[in-house]
Amino acid sequence: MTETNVDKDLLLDIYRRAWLIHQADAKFRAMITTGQLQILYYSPRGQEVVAAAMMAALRPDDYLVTIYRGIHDQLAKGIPLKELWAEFAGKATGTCKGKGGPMHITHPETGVMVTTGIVGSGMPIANGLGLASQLNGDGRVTVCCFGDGASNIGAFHEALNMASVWKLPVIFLCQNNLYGEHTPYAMSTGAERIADRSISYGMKGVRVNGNDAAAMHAVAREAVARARAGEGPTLIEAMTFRFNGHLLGDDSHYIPKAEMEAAKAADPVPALRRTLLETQVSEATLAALEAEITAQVAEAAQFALDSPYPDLRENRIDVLDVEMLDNREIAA
Amino acid sequence: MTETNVDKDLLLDIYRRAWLIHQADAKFRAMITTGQLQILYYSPRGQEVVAAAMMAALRPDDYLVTIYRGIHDQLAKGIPLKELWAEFAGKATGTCKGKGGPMHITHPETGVMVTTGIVGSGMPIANGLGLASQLNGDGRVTVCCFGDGASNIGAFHEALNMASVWKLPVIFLCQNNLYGEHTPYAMSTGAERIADRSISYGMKGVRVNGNDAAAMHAVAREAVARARAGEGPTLIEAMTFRFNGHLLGDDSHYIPKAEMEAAKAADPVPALRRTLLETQVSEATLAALEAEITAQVAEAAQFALDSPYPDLRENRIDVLDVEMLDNREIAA
Amino acid sequence: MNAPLKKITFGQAFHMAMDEAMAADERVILLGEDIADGQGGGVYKTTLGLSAKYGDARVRSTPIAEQAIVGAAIGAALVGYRPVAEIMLMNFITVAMDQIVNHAAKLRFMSGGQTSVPITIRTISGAGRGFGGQHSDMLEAWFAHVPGLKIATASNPADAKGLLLSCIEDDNPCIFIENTPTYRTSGPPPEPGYRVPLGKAAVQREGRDISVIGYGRPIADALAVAGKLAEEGISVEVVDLRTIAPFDAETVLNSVAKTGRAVIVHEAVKEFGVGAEISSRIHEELFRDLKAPVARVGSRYAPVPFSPVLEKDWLYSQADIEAAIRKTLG
Amino acid sequence: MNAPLKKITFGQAFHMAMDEAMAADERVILLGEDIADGQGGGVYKTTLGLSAKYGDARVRSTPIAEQAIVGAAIGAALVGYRPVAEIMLMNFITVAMDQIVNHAAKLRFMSGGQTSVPITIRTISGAGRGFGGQHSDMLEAWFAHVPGLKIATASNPADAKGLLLSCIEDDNPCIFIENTPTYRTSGPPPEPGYRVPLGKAAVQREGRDISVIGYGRPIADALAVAGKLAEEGISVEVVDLRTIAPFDAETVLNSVAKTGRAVIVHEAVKEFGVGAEISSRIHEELFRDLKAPVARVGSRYAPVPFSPVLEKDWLYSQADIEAAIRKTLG
Ligand SMILES: Cc1ncc(C[n+]2csc(CCOP(=O)(O)OP(=O)(O)O)c2C)c(N)n1
Ligand SMILES: Cc1ncc(C[n+]2csc(CCOP(=O)(O)OP(=O)(O)O)c2C)c(N)n1
Ligand SMILES: [Mg+2]
Ligand SMILES: [Mg+2]
Repeated sequence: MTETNVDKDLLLDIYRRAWLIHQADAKFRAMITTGQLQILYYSPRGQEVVAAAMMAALRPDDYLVTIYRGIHDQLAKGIPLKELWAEFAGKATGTCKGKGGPMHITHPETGVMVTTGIVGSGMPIANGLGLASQLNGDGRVTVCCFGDGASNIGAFHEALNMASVWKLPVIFLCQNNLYGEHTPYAMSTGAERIADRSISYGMKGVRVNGNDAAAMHAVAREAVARARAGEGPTLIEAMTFRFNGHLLGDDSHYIPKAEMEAAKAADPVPALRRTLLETQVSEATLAALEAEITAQVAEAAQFALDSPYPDLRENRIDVLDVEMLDNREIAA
Repeated sequence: MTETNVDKDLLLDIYRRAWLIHQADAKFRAMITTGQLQILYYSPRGQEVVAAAMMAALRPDDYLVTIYRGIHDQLAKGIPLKELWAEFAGKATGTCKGKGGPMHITHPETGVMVTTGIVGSGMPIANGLGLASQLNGDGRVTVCCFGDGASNIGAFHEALNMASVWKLPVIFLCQNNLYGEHTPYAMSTGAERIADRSISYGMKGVRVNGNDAAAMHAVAREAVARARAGEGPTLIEAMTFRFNGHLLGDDSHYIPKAEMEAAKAADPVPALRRTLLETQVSEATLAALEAEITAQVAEAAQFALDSPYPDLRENRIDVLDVEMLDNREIAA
Repeated sequence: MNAPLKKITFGQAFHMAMDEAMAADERVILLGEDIADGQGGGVYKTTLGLSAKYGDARVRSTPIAEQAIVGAAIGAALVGYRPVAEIMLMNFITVAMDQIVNHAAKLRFMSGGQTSVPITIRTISGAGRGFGGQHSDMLEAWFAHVPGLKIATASNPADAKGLLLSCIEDDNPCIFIENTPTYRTSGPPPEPGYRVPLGKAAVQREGRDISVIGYGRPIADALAVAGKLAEEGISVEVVDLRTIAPFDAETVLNSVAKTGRAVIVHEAVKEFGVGAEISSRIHEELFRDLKAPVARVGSRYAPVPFSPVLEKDWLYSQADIEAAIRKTLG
Repeated sequence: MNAPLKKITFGQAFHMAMDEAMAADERVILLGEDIADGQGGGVYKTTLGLSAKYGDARVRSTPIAEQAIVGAAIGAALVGYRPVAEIMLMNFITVAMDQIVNHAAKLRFMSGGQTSVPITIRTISGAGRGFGGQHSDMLEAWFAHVPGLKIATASNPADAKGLLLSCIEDDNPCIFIENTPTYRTSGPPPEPGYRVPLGKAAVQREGRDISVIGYGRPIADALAVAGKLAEEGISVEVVDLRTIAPFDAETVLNSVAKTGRAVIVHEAVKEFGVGAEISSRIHEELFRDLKAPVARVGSRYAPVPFSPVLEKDWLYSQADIEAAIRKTLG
């Protein structure tokens, strides 16, 4: 059995991260529905605690590879809020100068190395980061986030097998929200449990209730310890749910009502808040922390709106390491 | 436990197929070493019984998808020897008019639908054949052959998962000869047993000694019955060995001597012959059958040598369903 | 019977084509992520209602596994089916290139004509909607370079329907490209039974002074520019390839032989794009007749940027087409 | 010290380049199927001895998993390594297109320059050896159409060494293409320290009457044809691109500006190939100076056939180059 004793400060730290995600998500959705932002938005609402508990087990210099539905992972990992927001708004002050956008967040200073929009493709790259750490002997761990649907694509298989054979310090964190776009788990996935797929690789595999902060953190901590000790990768299947469908605007028509209601009743963020209140954290402490974060979110959103768009020259740099000629000028 | 009682006639049938492969392989190697044929040649020597026992469980109209190392599968499935030989020689009388060559044998009349040179790529296509049979309700089964190394590539994973979710009548026959090119099994494969990978798909998986004709056939028969009954796919891991390295000319330097010697001592073709002699088949019967096959092989080889090369017009047909213009003439 | 529609969108055109093809031929089956009704009938609802009408066996929502999707289509096609496989966005086709290029395109040839692969791969792309670097690429030039494939795309809903039907009915593997930004753009519906023959371009507007040659979305832009320039007395002919490869050299060359000038436009990156082949062919065959070099318009040599200002700058534009025309006219 | 070799093969050149790169820079690592010594040092023995010299940690035999191979290279490159990934044959690159095109090529741009992907992907192909339809394709045109990648190939062993070293040392993702049929062809070795700068073509033979432009194996054919035609008094200039994309337009245009005539040759299928871009650029920029249209030589529009007679007919040839030159000279 995994040791699930987690101390109060740690739980509070996890809650701080989860609340930040929760608030950022609420603000993003508000800005999109009011037309202040026009973007494809994949809400992580419902999956906050998986990310918060996982990233709380990491060092700042550990690496993260994530996907389009990734702001929970990025925020929990510590990416600066303003630059993240500005990137979503396509501004010059964004993490990637507005060139990547929401689906392609990179911020090496906080270890956010790749955000990809291609299902499954982060896993092979995570191996490379792990390989570098192994060669360097620097003890860094790479966490690679992906969904249940992604566990059916070829890259998953190739990457997990290689990671295991090479004993790479990579944690494959499958956030199983039971749907891939509009397709339910059982309709697309032959395995009873994704964690069982670890058998195919001779890898350690664990399924955990990802919405339970203590349990999730314990599993995460163990996987991190294993990776740091050079004992190889872990496949974690964190059970969770997404409350706002695949893309913002999706009405979740394909999800049985009872299933959605049960999931919302088990909403991990208020649940964690209740646990904290039960474990002698005061309402006042929580309220102060929440207010602070809410203010930071508002500030970041404003920063993004106020920031300038990038210069058009950006289209000619970072393509290669030298500036490109203007191909319109060549033509004209 | 799988029922391994196999009757004498069946064993003789398997032996007939295995001997044909054995003789054809010997003749191919002789022709190549003497310069009569100049081709890349992937000898199936050592794997004869896997193919012979598997294909003996099929109907003539069942489908086969195989790989570059595939003549044992094709011959066991019943492909005509002369046309096969002529295709290896690049002649107009070959199965594919010389256009496909050894790595791309197709012969729909005997169910040989695809032979591929891209590791893993046959499996997704086998699903399509199985899907057609399922839609048609024609009870046909598709056997898809591949190696142990191929079980590490993405297409394997995608295809087995889909086959299981859709309950396709496909048998995935992994011929585990313990090496992929020059890389040993354990160096490239995280799973202890490839058969265990079936767990990832909720699929039936079996490991069997593929060199044991009775055991191999029993597993094959069971898988075929399951597929025909609409109960879905099976992953068979047939343990075997290849005696002539990856490609003809490969000196097997990377294989420990003792391993190779042990494998050769367990040579499945003479072993099956001994079993037959023990089960009241006479030496004379076997000798007659062998002589007949040896003569057929010689005849096929001569047919291939005597056949004409294809007309150059072949380069302009079968590209699309109409004849192409000559692009040299366009240029000139 | 419902009253005939006055206008249909591209999306409706695709839907109608698949509906008609499935009604006419039992061998037509659909494969793709989320395409059955239970999953919403596709991300753009292009297949909505078809699984109800033709059954879940023929309209199959798949796992997220593009190699398996294309492979299943190929296998079924080898034994008589006419599968239509949907690859949700064109960038995702990168994971299925082996199946398409090494197998679908080659099996007819490599089998000496014993088998064929009558599949249609529907996929969609196009920049301008803020989808970023991995959801906007136009990769038709890759497939055009692969013998054994046909590549098609339509510039208006009527052609979209007629062209998709032709792809499904064709005995060769076809890549049918749809366009994200114009998915809900509408136009007159075609006559019942209308087909756009593969390999035939259409002159969408006749003109005397210069030929603009393209396909898909830029045709509407070319027509807009042609309309504008007509007011100045510049007569622009607009040639819509419809089949990108193998392309209708005859129609293209006839047009340029008449006008003596040509501009080629596509939304893909200009360098090493489809325009290069068309331009080369025109120069090779009409060198003496050309009054000016053939110009090419395409998008910038960069990944598709996210920021709206950058994306707009990245994409080809009507202004680019107009500038190229004016420059070519001298 | 060993005495310097008088001649080296292409294979030896690649080996020397990797050896020198690994000796000079600890961040250079090699990944690929069967490449370590225990597995024979690669199917062509190009990496033989390197794992003994630099350790199995830096020279890694991989599972058969090209997505994983390229992905591992990309990830390690993001944090400072300079991986050289081997894709055993170019047709197998089809299973790794997503990693190369959606990731390696784009991460620098999409990250706004925060990260870069200094990987080299070595791969090999070329028809003429009876390898058939799935082991012979030249696909460089695909990669040339992808902004963010550099594509290189060498026409002689000295350049092969200097060019591969430049790719490994370059800060961008490079596709380095080797040629199967000429792997054991030899030529003079380069001086120590020799580098072929990326993006620079070389005039391999000077001439006055016509420019033949190509890269890789056909350069030797072009030189042979040039030698033959010189006897008739026809003076052929041979331009070797070396970097296929982004290509050295300046050297190409200078050559054709001088000769007024050009033939482009590559072994890939002619249609929609690299030659189309080069031809278009020449026509666009030198239209008034050209004495004849630029001609293109490539292989046939068909999968690569197996039968030796068909394969020979399929492949471009010296006779094709000669015919194109004569036709262009008029
Ligand atoms: C290769 C590829 N195929 C298809 C898609 C389209 N797509 C985007 S997200 C998604 C569903 C992924 O589901 P899952 O992995 O469960 O992650 P979730 O969105 O539930 O977090 C699909 C099919 C894609 N981005 N990439
Ligand atoms: C995608 C791909 N990668 C690499 C290769 C090169 N290759 C050909 S056979 C082979 C080994 C396959 O081993 P296995 O699957 O065990 O089959 P075996 O040859 O042992 O029968 C490799 C790596 C290939 N053909 N296709
Ligand atoms: Mg999911
Ligand atoms: Mg093997």
